Amino acid sequence: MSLLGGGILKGMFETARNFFGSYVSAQRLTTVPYPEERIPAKANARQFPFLVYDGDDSQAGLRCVACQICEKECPPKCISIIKSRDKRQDYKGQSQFYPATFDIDISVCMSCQICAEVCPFEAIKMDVEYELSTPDRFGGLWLHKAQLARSSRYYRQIHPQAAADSDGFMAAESSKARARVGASAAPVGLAPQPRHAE
Amino acid sequence: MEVTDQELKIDLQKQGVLMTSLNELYNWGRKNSVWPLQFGLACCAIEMIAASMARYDLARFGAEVFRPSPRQADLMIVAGTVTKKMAPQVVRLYNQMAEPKYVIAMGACAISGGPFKQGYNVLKGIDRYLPVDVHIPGCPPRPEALLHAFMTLQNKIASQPLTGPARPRHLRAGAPSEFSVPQCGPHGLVPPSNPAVWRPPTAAQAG
Amino acid sequence: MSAILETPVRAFESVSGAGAGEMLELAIGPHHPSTHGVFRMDVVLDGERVRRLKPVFGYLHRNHEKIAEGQSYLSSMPYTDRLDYFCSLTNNWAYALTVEKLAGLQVPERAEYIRVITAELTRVQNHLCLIGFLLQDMGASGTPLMYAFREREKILDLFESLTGARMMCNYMRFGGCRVDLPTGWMEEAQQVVQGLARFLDEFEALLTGNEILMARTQHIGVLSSAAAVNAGVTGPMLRASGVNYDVRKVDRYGVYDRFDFRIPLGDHGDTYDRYLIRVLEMRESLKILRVALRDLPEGPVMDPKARLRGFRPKAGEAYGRIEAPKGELGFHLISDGSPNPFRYRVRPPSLMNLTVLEEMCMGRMLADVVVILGSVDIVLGEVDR
Amino acid sequence: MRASDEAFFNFETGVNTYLPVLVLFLCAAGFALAPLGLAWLWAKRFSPTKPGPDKNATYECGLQSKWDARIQFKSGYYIYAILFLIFDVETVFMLPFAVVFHRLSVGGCLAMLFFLFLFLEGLLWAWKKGVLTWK
Amino acid sequence: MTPLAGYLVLSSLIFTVGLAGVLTRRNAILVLIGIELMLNAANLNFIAFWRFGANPEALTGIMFMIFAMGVAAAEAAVGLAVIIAVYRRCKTTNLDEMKLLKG
Amino acid sequence: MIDALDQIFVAAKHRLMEPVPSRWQPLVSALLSIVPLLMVFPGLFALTTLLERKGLGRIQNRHGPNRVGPWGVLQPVADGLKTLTKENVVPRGAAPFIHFLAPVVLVIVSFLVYAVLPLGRNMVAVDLDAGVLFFFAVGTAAELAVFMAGWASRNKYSLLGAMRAIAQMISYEIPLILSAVTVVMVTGSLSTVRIVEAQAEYTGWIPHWFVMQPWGLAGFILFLISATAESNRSPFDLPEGESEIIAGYYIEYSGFKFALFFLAEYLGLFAVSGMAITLFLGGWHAPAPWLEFIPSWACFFVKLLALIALFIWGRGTLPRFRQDQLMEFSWKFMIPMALVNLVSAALWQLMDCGPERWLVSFLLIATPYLLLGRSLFERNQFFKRTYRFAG
Amino acid sequence: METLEEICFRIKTALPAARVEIIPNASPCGQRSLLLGREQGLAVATFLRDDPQLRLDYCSNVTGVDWLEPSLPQGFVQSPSSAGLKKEAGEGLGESGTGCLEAVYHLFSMAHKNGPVVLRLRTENRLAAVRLPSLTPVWRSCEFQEREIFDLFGIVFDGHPDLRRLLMWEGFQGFPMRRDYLVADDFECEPTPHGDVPKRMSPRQGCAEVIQKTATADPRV
Amino acid sequence: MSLPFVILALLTAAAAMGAMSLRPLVHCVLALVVSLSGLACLYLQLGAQFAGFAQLLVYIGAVGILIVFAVLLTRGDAMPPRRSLVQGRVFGLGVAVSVLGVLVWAISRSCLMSPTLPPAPVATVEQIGDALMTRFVLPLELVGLLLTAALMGSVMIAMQEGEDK
Repeated sequence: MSLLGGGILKGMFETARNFFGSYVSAQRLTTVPYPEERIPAKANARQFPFLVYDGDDSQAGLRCVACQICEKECPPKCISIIKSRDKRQDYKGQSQFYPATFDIDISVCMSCQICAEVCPFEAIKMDVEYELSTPDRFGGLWLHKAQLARSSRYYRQIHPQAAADSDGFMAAESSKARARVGASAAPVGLAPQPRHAE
Repeated sequence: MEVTDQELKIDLQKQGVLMTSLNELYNWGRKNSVWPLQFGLACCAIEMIAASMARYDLARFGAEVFRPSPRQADLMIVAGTVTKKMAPQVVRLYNQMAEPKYVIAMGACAISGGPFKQGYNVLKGIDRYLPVDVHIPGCPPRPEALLHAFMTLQNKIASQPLTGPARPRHLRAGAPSEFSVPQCGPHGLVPPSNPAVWRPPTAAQAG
Repeated sequence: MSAILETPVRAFESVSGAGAGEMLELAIGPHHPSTHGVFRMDVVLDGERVRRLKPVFGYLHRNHEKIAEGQSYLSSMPYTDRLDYFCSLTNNWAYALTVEKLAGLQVPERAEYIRVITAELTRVQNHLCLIGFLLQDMGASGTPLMYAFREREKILDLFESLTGARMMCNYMRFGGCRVDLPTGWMEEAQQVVQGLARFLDEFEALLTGNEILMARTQHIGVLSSAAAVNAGVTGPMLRASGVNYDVRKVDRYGVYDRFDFRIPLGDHGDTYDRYLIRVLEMRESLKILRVALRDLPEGPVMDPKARLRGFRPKAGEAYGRIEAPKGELGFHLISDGSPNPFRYRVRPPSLMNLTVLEEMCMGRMLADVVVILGSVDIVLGEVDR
Repeated sequence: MRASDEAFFNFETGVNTYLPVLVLFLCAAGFALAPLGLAWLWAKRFSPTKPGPDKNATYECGLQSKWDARIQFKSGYYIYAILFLIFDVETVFMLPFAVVFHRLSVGGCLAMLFFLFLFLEGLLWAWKKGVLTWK
Repeated sequence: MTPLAGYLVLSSLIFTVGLAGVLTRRNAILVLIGIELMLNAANLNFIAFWRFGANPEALTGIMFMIFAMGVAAAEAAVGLAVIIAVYRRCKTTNLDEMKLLKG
Repeated sequence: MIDALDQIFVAAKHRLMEPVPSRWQPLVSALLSIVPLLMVFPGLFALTTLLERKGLGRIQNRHGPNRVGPWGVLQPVADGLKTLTKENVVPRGAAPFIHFLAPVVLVIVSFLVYAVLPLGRNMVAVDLDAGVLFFFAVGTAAELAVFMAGWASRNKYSLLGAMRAIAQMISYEIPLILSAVTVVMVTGSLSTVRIVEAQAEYTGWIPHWFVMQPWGLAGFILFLISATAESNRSPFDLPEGESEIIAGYYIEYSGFKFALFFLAEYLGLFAVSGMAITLFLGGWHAPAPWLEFIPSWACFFVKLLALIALFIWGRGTLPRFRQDQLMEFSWKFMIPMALVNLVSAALWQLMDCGPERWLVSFLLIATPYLLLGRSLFERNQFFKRTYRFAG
Repeated sequence: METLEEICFRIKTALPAARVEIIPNASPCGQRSLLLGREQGLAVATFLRDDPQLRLDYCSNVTGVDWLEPSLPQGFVQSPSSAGLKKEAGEGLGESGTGCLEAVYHLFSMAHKNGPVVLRLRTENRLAAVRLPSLTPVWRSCEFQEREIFDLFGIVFDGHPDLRRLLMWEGFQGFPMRRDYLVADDFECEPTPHGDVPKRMSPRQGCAEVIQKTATADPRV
Repeated sequence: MSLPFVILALLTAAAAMGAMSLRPLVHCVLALVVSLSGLACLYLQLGAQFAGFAQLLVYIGAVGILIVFAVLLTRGDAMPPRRSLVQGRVFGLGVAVSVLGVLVWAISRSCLMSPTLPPAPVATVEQIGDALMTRFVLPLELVGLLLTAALMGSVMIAMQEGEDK
């Protein structure tokens, strides 16, 4: 049985320690004053998806081939793709469709990364940008292809490790494809199987 | 309306400097003392709390005074999924706040219903019933995103004129200060949206 | 046993019948600082004493189960994050575990260890926040909550560098985990665990002996073990009532049989027990974490047989459960062989734990109600789904 | 700070003593009312008050308030108020005693001790009766 | 200069108001309030007479007032307790109804 | 020089009074002593809200407001401007006049008690013969004002808050006065100035403050606890208990009326702190003879700030009591202790100087403290617990 | 833990009138279940809880299931049409009355630390005869879950102490977790097509009609 | 007649009338409190400092609160609509007015109208204390006894009824 008030004094001592500690120890002053300083983004950090393009042309260089897997897999269904009618060359040198429109409604997106996970073309990746608040719901948060496109350089910058893996994978794929093209001259559709192969 | 505007212009010319500085002072006071309503709905509320905690410290902006009573709050952070069962309460709370009042729709659910928008009990965006000032996308948005939205709101407040036709809603005598509270009907909310507040783009409907 | 049989099933009386001016009928919530979200209790007060209390649910009913039935198994994974939004990783685990049961998938050893590590970290941060909120409900001006969130941020940093998101981790997959640990994560985690042990001592110095806290919590909201068992109460709340039941020990799911940890049990079943049981559980979790971080084996983190796309388990059903921080979190899945679950059911611990809320609050003061509710540890995302 | 004898206000005895209190009272009232008046003027000139059926309804956690708030209250409070009244009066009697304590005779001390005893008696009785326990 | 009569007139006025209240209002609490007013009117007299009296050094008036205050406090405590007790039984504070319900 | 600084305000006032015609002098004198009060204490209120937010921030490992003006010093100004221009909402069911009157009365009452607080040597608005009594007598009106606020709002929560506020204030009024009575007993005066003057001496470096004596220390602690309760500060902030009754009695107040409640709450806090300083902490006297060069008013305000810091510290640490515990603590611990302390002070006064009286006084206080404290625990069966573990 | 067959046998010896049937489960976890007759459900549940060998004192989970087609519940034999069930939910209305609603109880024993034992109770059909005995008198933990099932599936539990809507508001019509429930269509503007819903952006009356047809009537009445 | 007296007298009398005639009971109580504080100010004006402050402390702080509690406890606030003036009321008012007349007549006839103001007596707390401890010690003890008895009595009354409820 302790003295009445002893526990309170002990607690007061604890808060006093934190009060004075906040002037000397970074452990006890954990604030990161946001607009001036930022917490560096973590290696895997993810916010919203973006479309990767190679080269300089943000539209022509898009890796996306409008396979619509992400559209189907997206849990909240925030991606909407309209496939182009014509085809163009992808990075492997194969003739592919491309998205005529590619919209992501980030007012619906739940940042789950499943689109990036299921994409077989390394075309959609997760950005770390989070300062997107806007008074304009439809104009500011319904992003179109042009707004979504980010260069692969940017991707390498924000996620160096993942980008290196992705580049390696793509290099391997395209060399395989080239080898195959060289071997049989017949174009092999690398378009992935739609998920629910009926 | 025209006449008063004319009058106001004359007024402004007469006391231009005074008026401008009064306007600036007013906006400065409002923007630096935005007290949020202590109001959380779901997941985003936790990030809202996190934003007011030591790491992000909303208090730096003078906004840690979370008031539990709507009478004393300036800002309603709709943080989380607004269900149809909850929507009347949210609107009523907003109505019971004293002017000037602002709304931040935090997170996908509050903006559009987000991942849950296909649900039978989820409101597809609080902006169907309330005039939202700032939308923060994300599920949930990072605390920094809330701070960013907060600063966006501060900028918005700072740019509001005290007089003239462009003055914000709470300064206009005719403009409404409360919005009709939807009712829970047999299948959903009645009405499904408040046309006085919600004007979706027509182009989007076509697409 | 007979005690349970005698537990009367309450006949429902309309709350509005109280009237007559002597009692105060009060709606606590859905907007109230300490209902932990949009929970509502209709209470009838006699002065400040609670004479009747009816919980009202559904203000956060976001149709999780219905949505999941219209989606593939994988697409529901990020939705489970949002059930108990404090503990997304344990939710992930419970769901993954059930699907693995349903489809007969094996999880590699390393993935099991990572699951244990993340789950125990989740448990620690959940309990920390709970205690913070409990103290907030008692009227502390944020300090314990701030300290709790200070430590939580450290754990969230670990989660973020592992999974990419602070809260909604969406990390586990059927047959393993999505990605392996990033470099340097282990060392960081070990540091955090060490710091947590120190922090717990400080936290207890601040709280456990505090006379006001003792007065506010001891003998408040007493729950007998028989009532707890019959009402399906699980988790720390059940153990505070003295029932030795922990799914980690009972089911020995994952690799929990490899760790030596103890189950703290309370003798009174009151709010103080529920508080302190959680502190003790955090200490046990730290013990598990130390061992798990030490023993983490090398290897893959995904079952090579598992498929990300086109996943269609055979027709059948499975009920899987784990010991989530709040209690037994179960998933009941019925598959008809299609890519989408035929029936997807979540067994939320918070909802069951609320069954006994009225009994615990009956005859207590209004101020006790919020504290008792705080000690139940509810998260509305899970209660209402 | 001593009031001069030829005061402007023809106050009677003692009132000059309270002049600062009176001034303080008026100033405090002014201090409280001035900002309210200013706020009223502001509202009048710039930002009109907008009463409405919802806004001016009683707040009850976002729900529509049912039943009147003014209900019959618990007698628990009342018993405390009785105790307080009695003890308050006894404390008032104790003050003059305290002032003269240092030159008190033995008899006076005993008298006061008896008074104190009555106080304590009331308290102990109430304690024993369980009145001091909140019900 | 206020003569003693001024205080006395005020005192009698308050006394009368209290009396009128006691006689006309039917609410028991209001009756008690009236009684308090009457007592206080008497207290004002005590103080006034002390002030204008022959031997103010004796402090008799003040003493009377203080003791009267004590008695009034006791009266208020008991009186209100009785009112509440009666109210509990009869569910009314109206004196007429109390009479009717008395049994 | 030192004296000049010490008396700078008094001298300034006399200087200002010189040209005033003598018939106006009392009024001007009163105004000159009142107006500074009305400027200093609201200013201190603004400062304290900022200090509290920053101090709490530091306790909680964060910065607190720091972006409005340098180090956030303009934060209270912004808050004031905001509340001033905020809409005033009066609920439909409310009694509008009383609803309006309550905060005004509360502010007036909170200001009135400053009349008898000696802020420095020769710096008291009015030195009443019954100053301490005045302080408590006027202070009680705050209870009614709080009740008016809660009742007039016609809100269930506000009514609960008002009932709690009154119950709490009446319970702690008695120990508050009783612990002041001990000082009155020793000094033989109700005048605040005389009480401060009675603590002027020093023994070596130790000042003769009443808090330095056993009964005084006990009285000080009792007074401080009661004062915390009287001014509705944490851990006694039940009337506005956010987590239970949302905002308590001022739940329906918006705009500047709400700000007035805050102002009144803090003014009340300063007032009781000032009274505690006057009664126990030697008022304007410096804590040591070699510190006497510090102006008396500076000493007073430093002590005031120290007490405020203590209140903030307590708020940053402690959870809130429950209504019944709060009442029980007052009636079953505080009041008996205050009575015992009264006897202890009496004995202290009657006994000769020497170690015996220290011993007697100490024992007389410590024994009931231990007994009552233990009985409080045992009656409610509070204890530290041990837990069993299953493997 | 006894096998399901043993439990079945014990029930039949203790309560000869009880109808108990073992439902297979093709999933690798092999959690088979006991289908109880409606009439004896409560008695069997009480027996299961009180029998000293079983002591299934803890009912963990209650799931409501809506079997649209009668063929499905037969031991999870995959029916060829099951995938098509949710293709056009509204169109399957004609035969929807022939299936059944089901409550699945997952029981564990805290005393013996084993389980689960799965109980199933089925209603006669989906529309008219939707009554089941409530097991809340046996396990309090069923209270909210049965209320939820009543709310979302429309099964009426006889003997439940407080059968009201749990999650939806009073006055809500329909039982949204039923498989043929159509969401009231309030997608007025969708920048992006969110799932199937905008495709059925039919006139509102049509939608309401469907809801009317499925299960608007409160079966409690 | 001096200005402060007139103001205080008017305030006190008006508040007293309000206390007796306002509709909501709580308003009556508040008016009573105003009236009693007016009286306290009059005491102060008459030089009875201790009496004035004691009046404030006891009547506003304690009696006022007690009556407020009683009002809330008895739901006296929900008053039935006022009935038309019945005979009893007329009678009561008549009695009151006649009493007032008699009193004022008596005052006006008495020799107290002389405007001479004796020098202000002093009544410091010390003097009151001395008087209480010497000449008035018996009444003091009696009042103490009375108060304790009143405490027990009223608590018993209030409690007893609470138990049989």
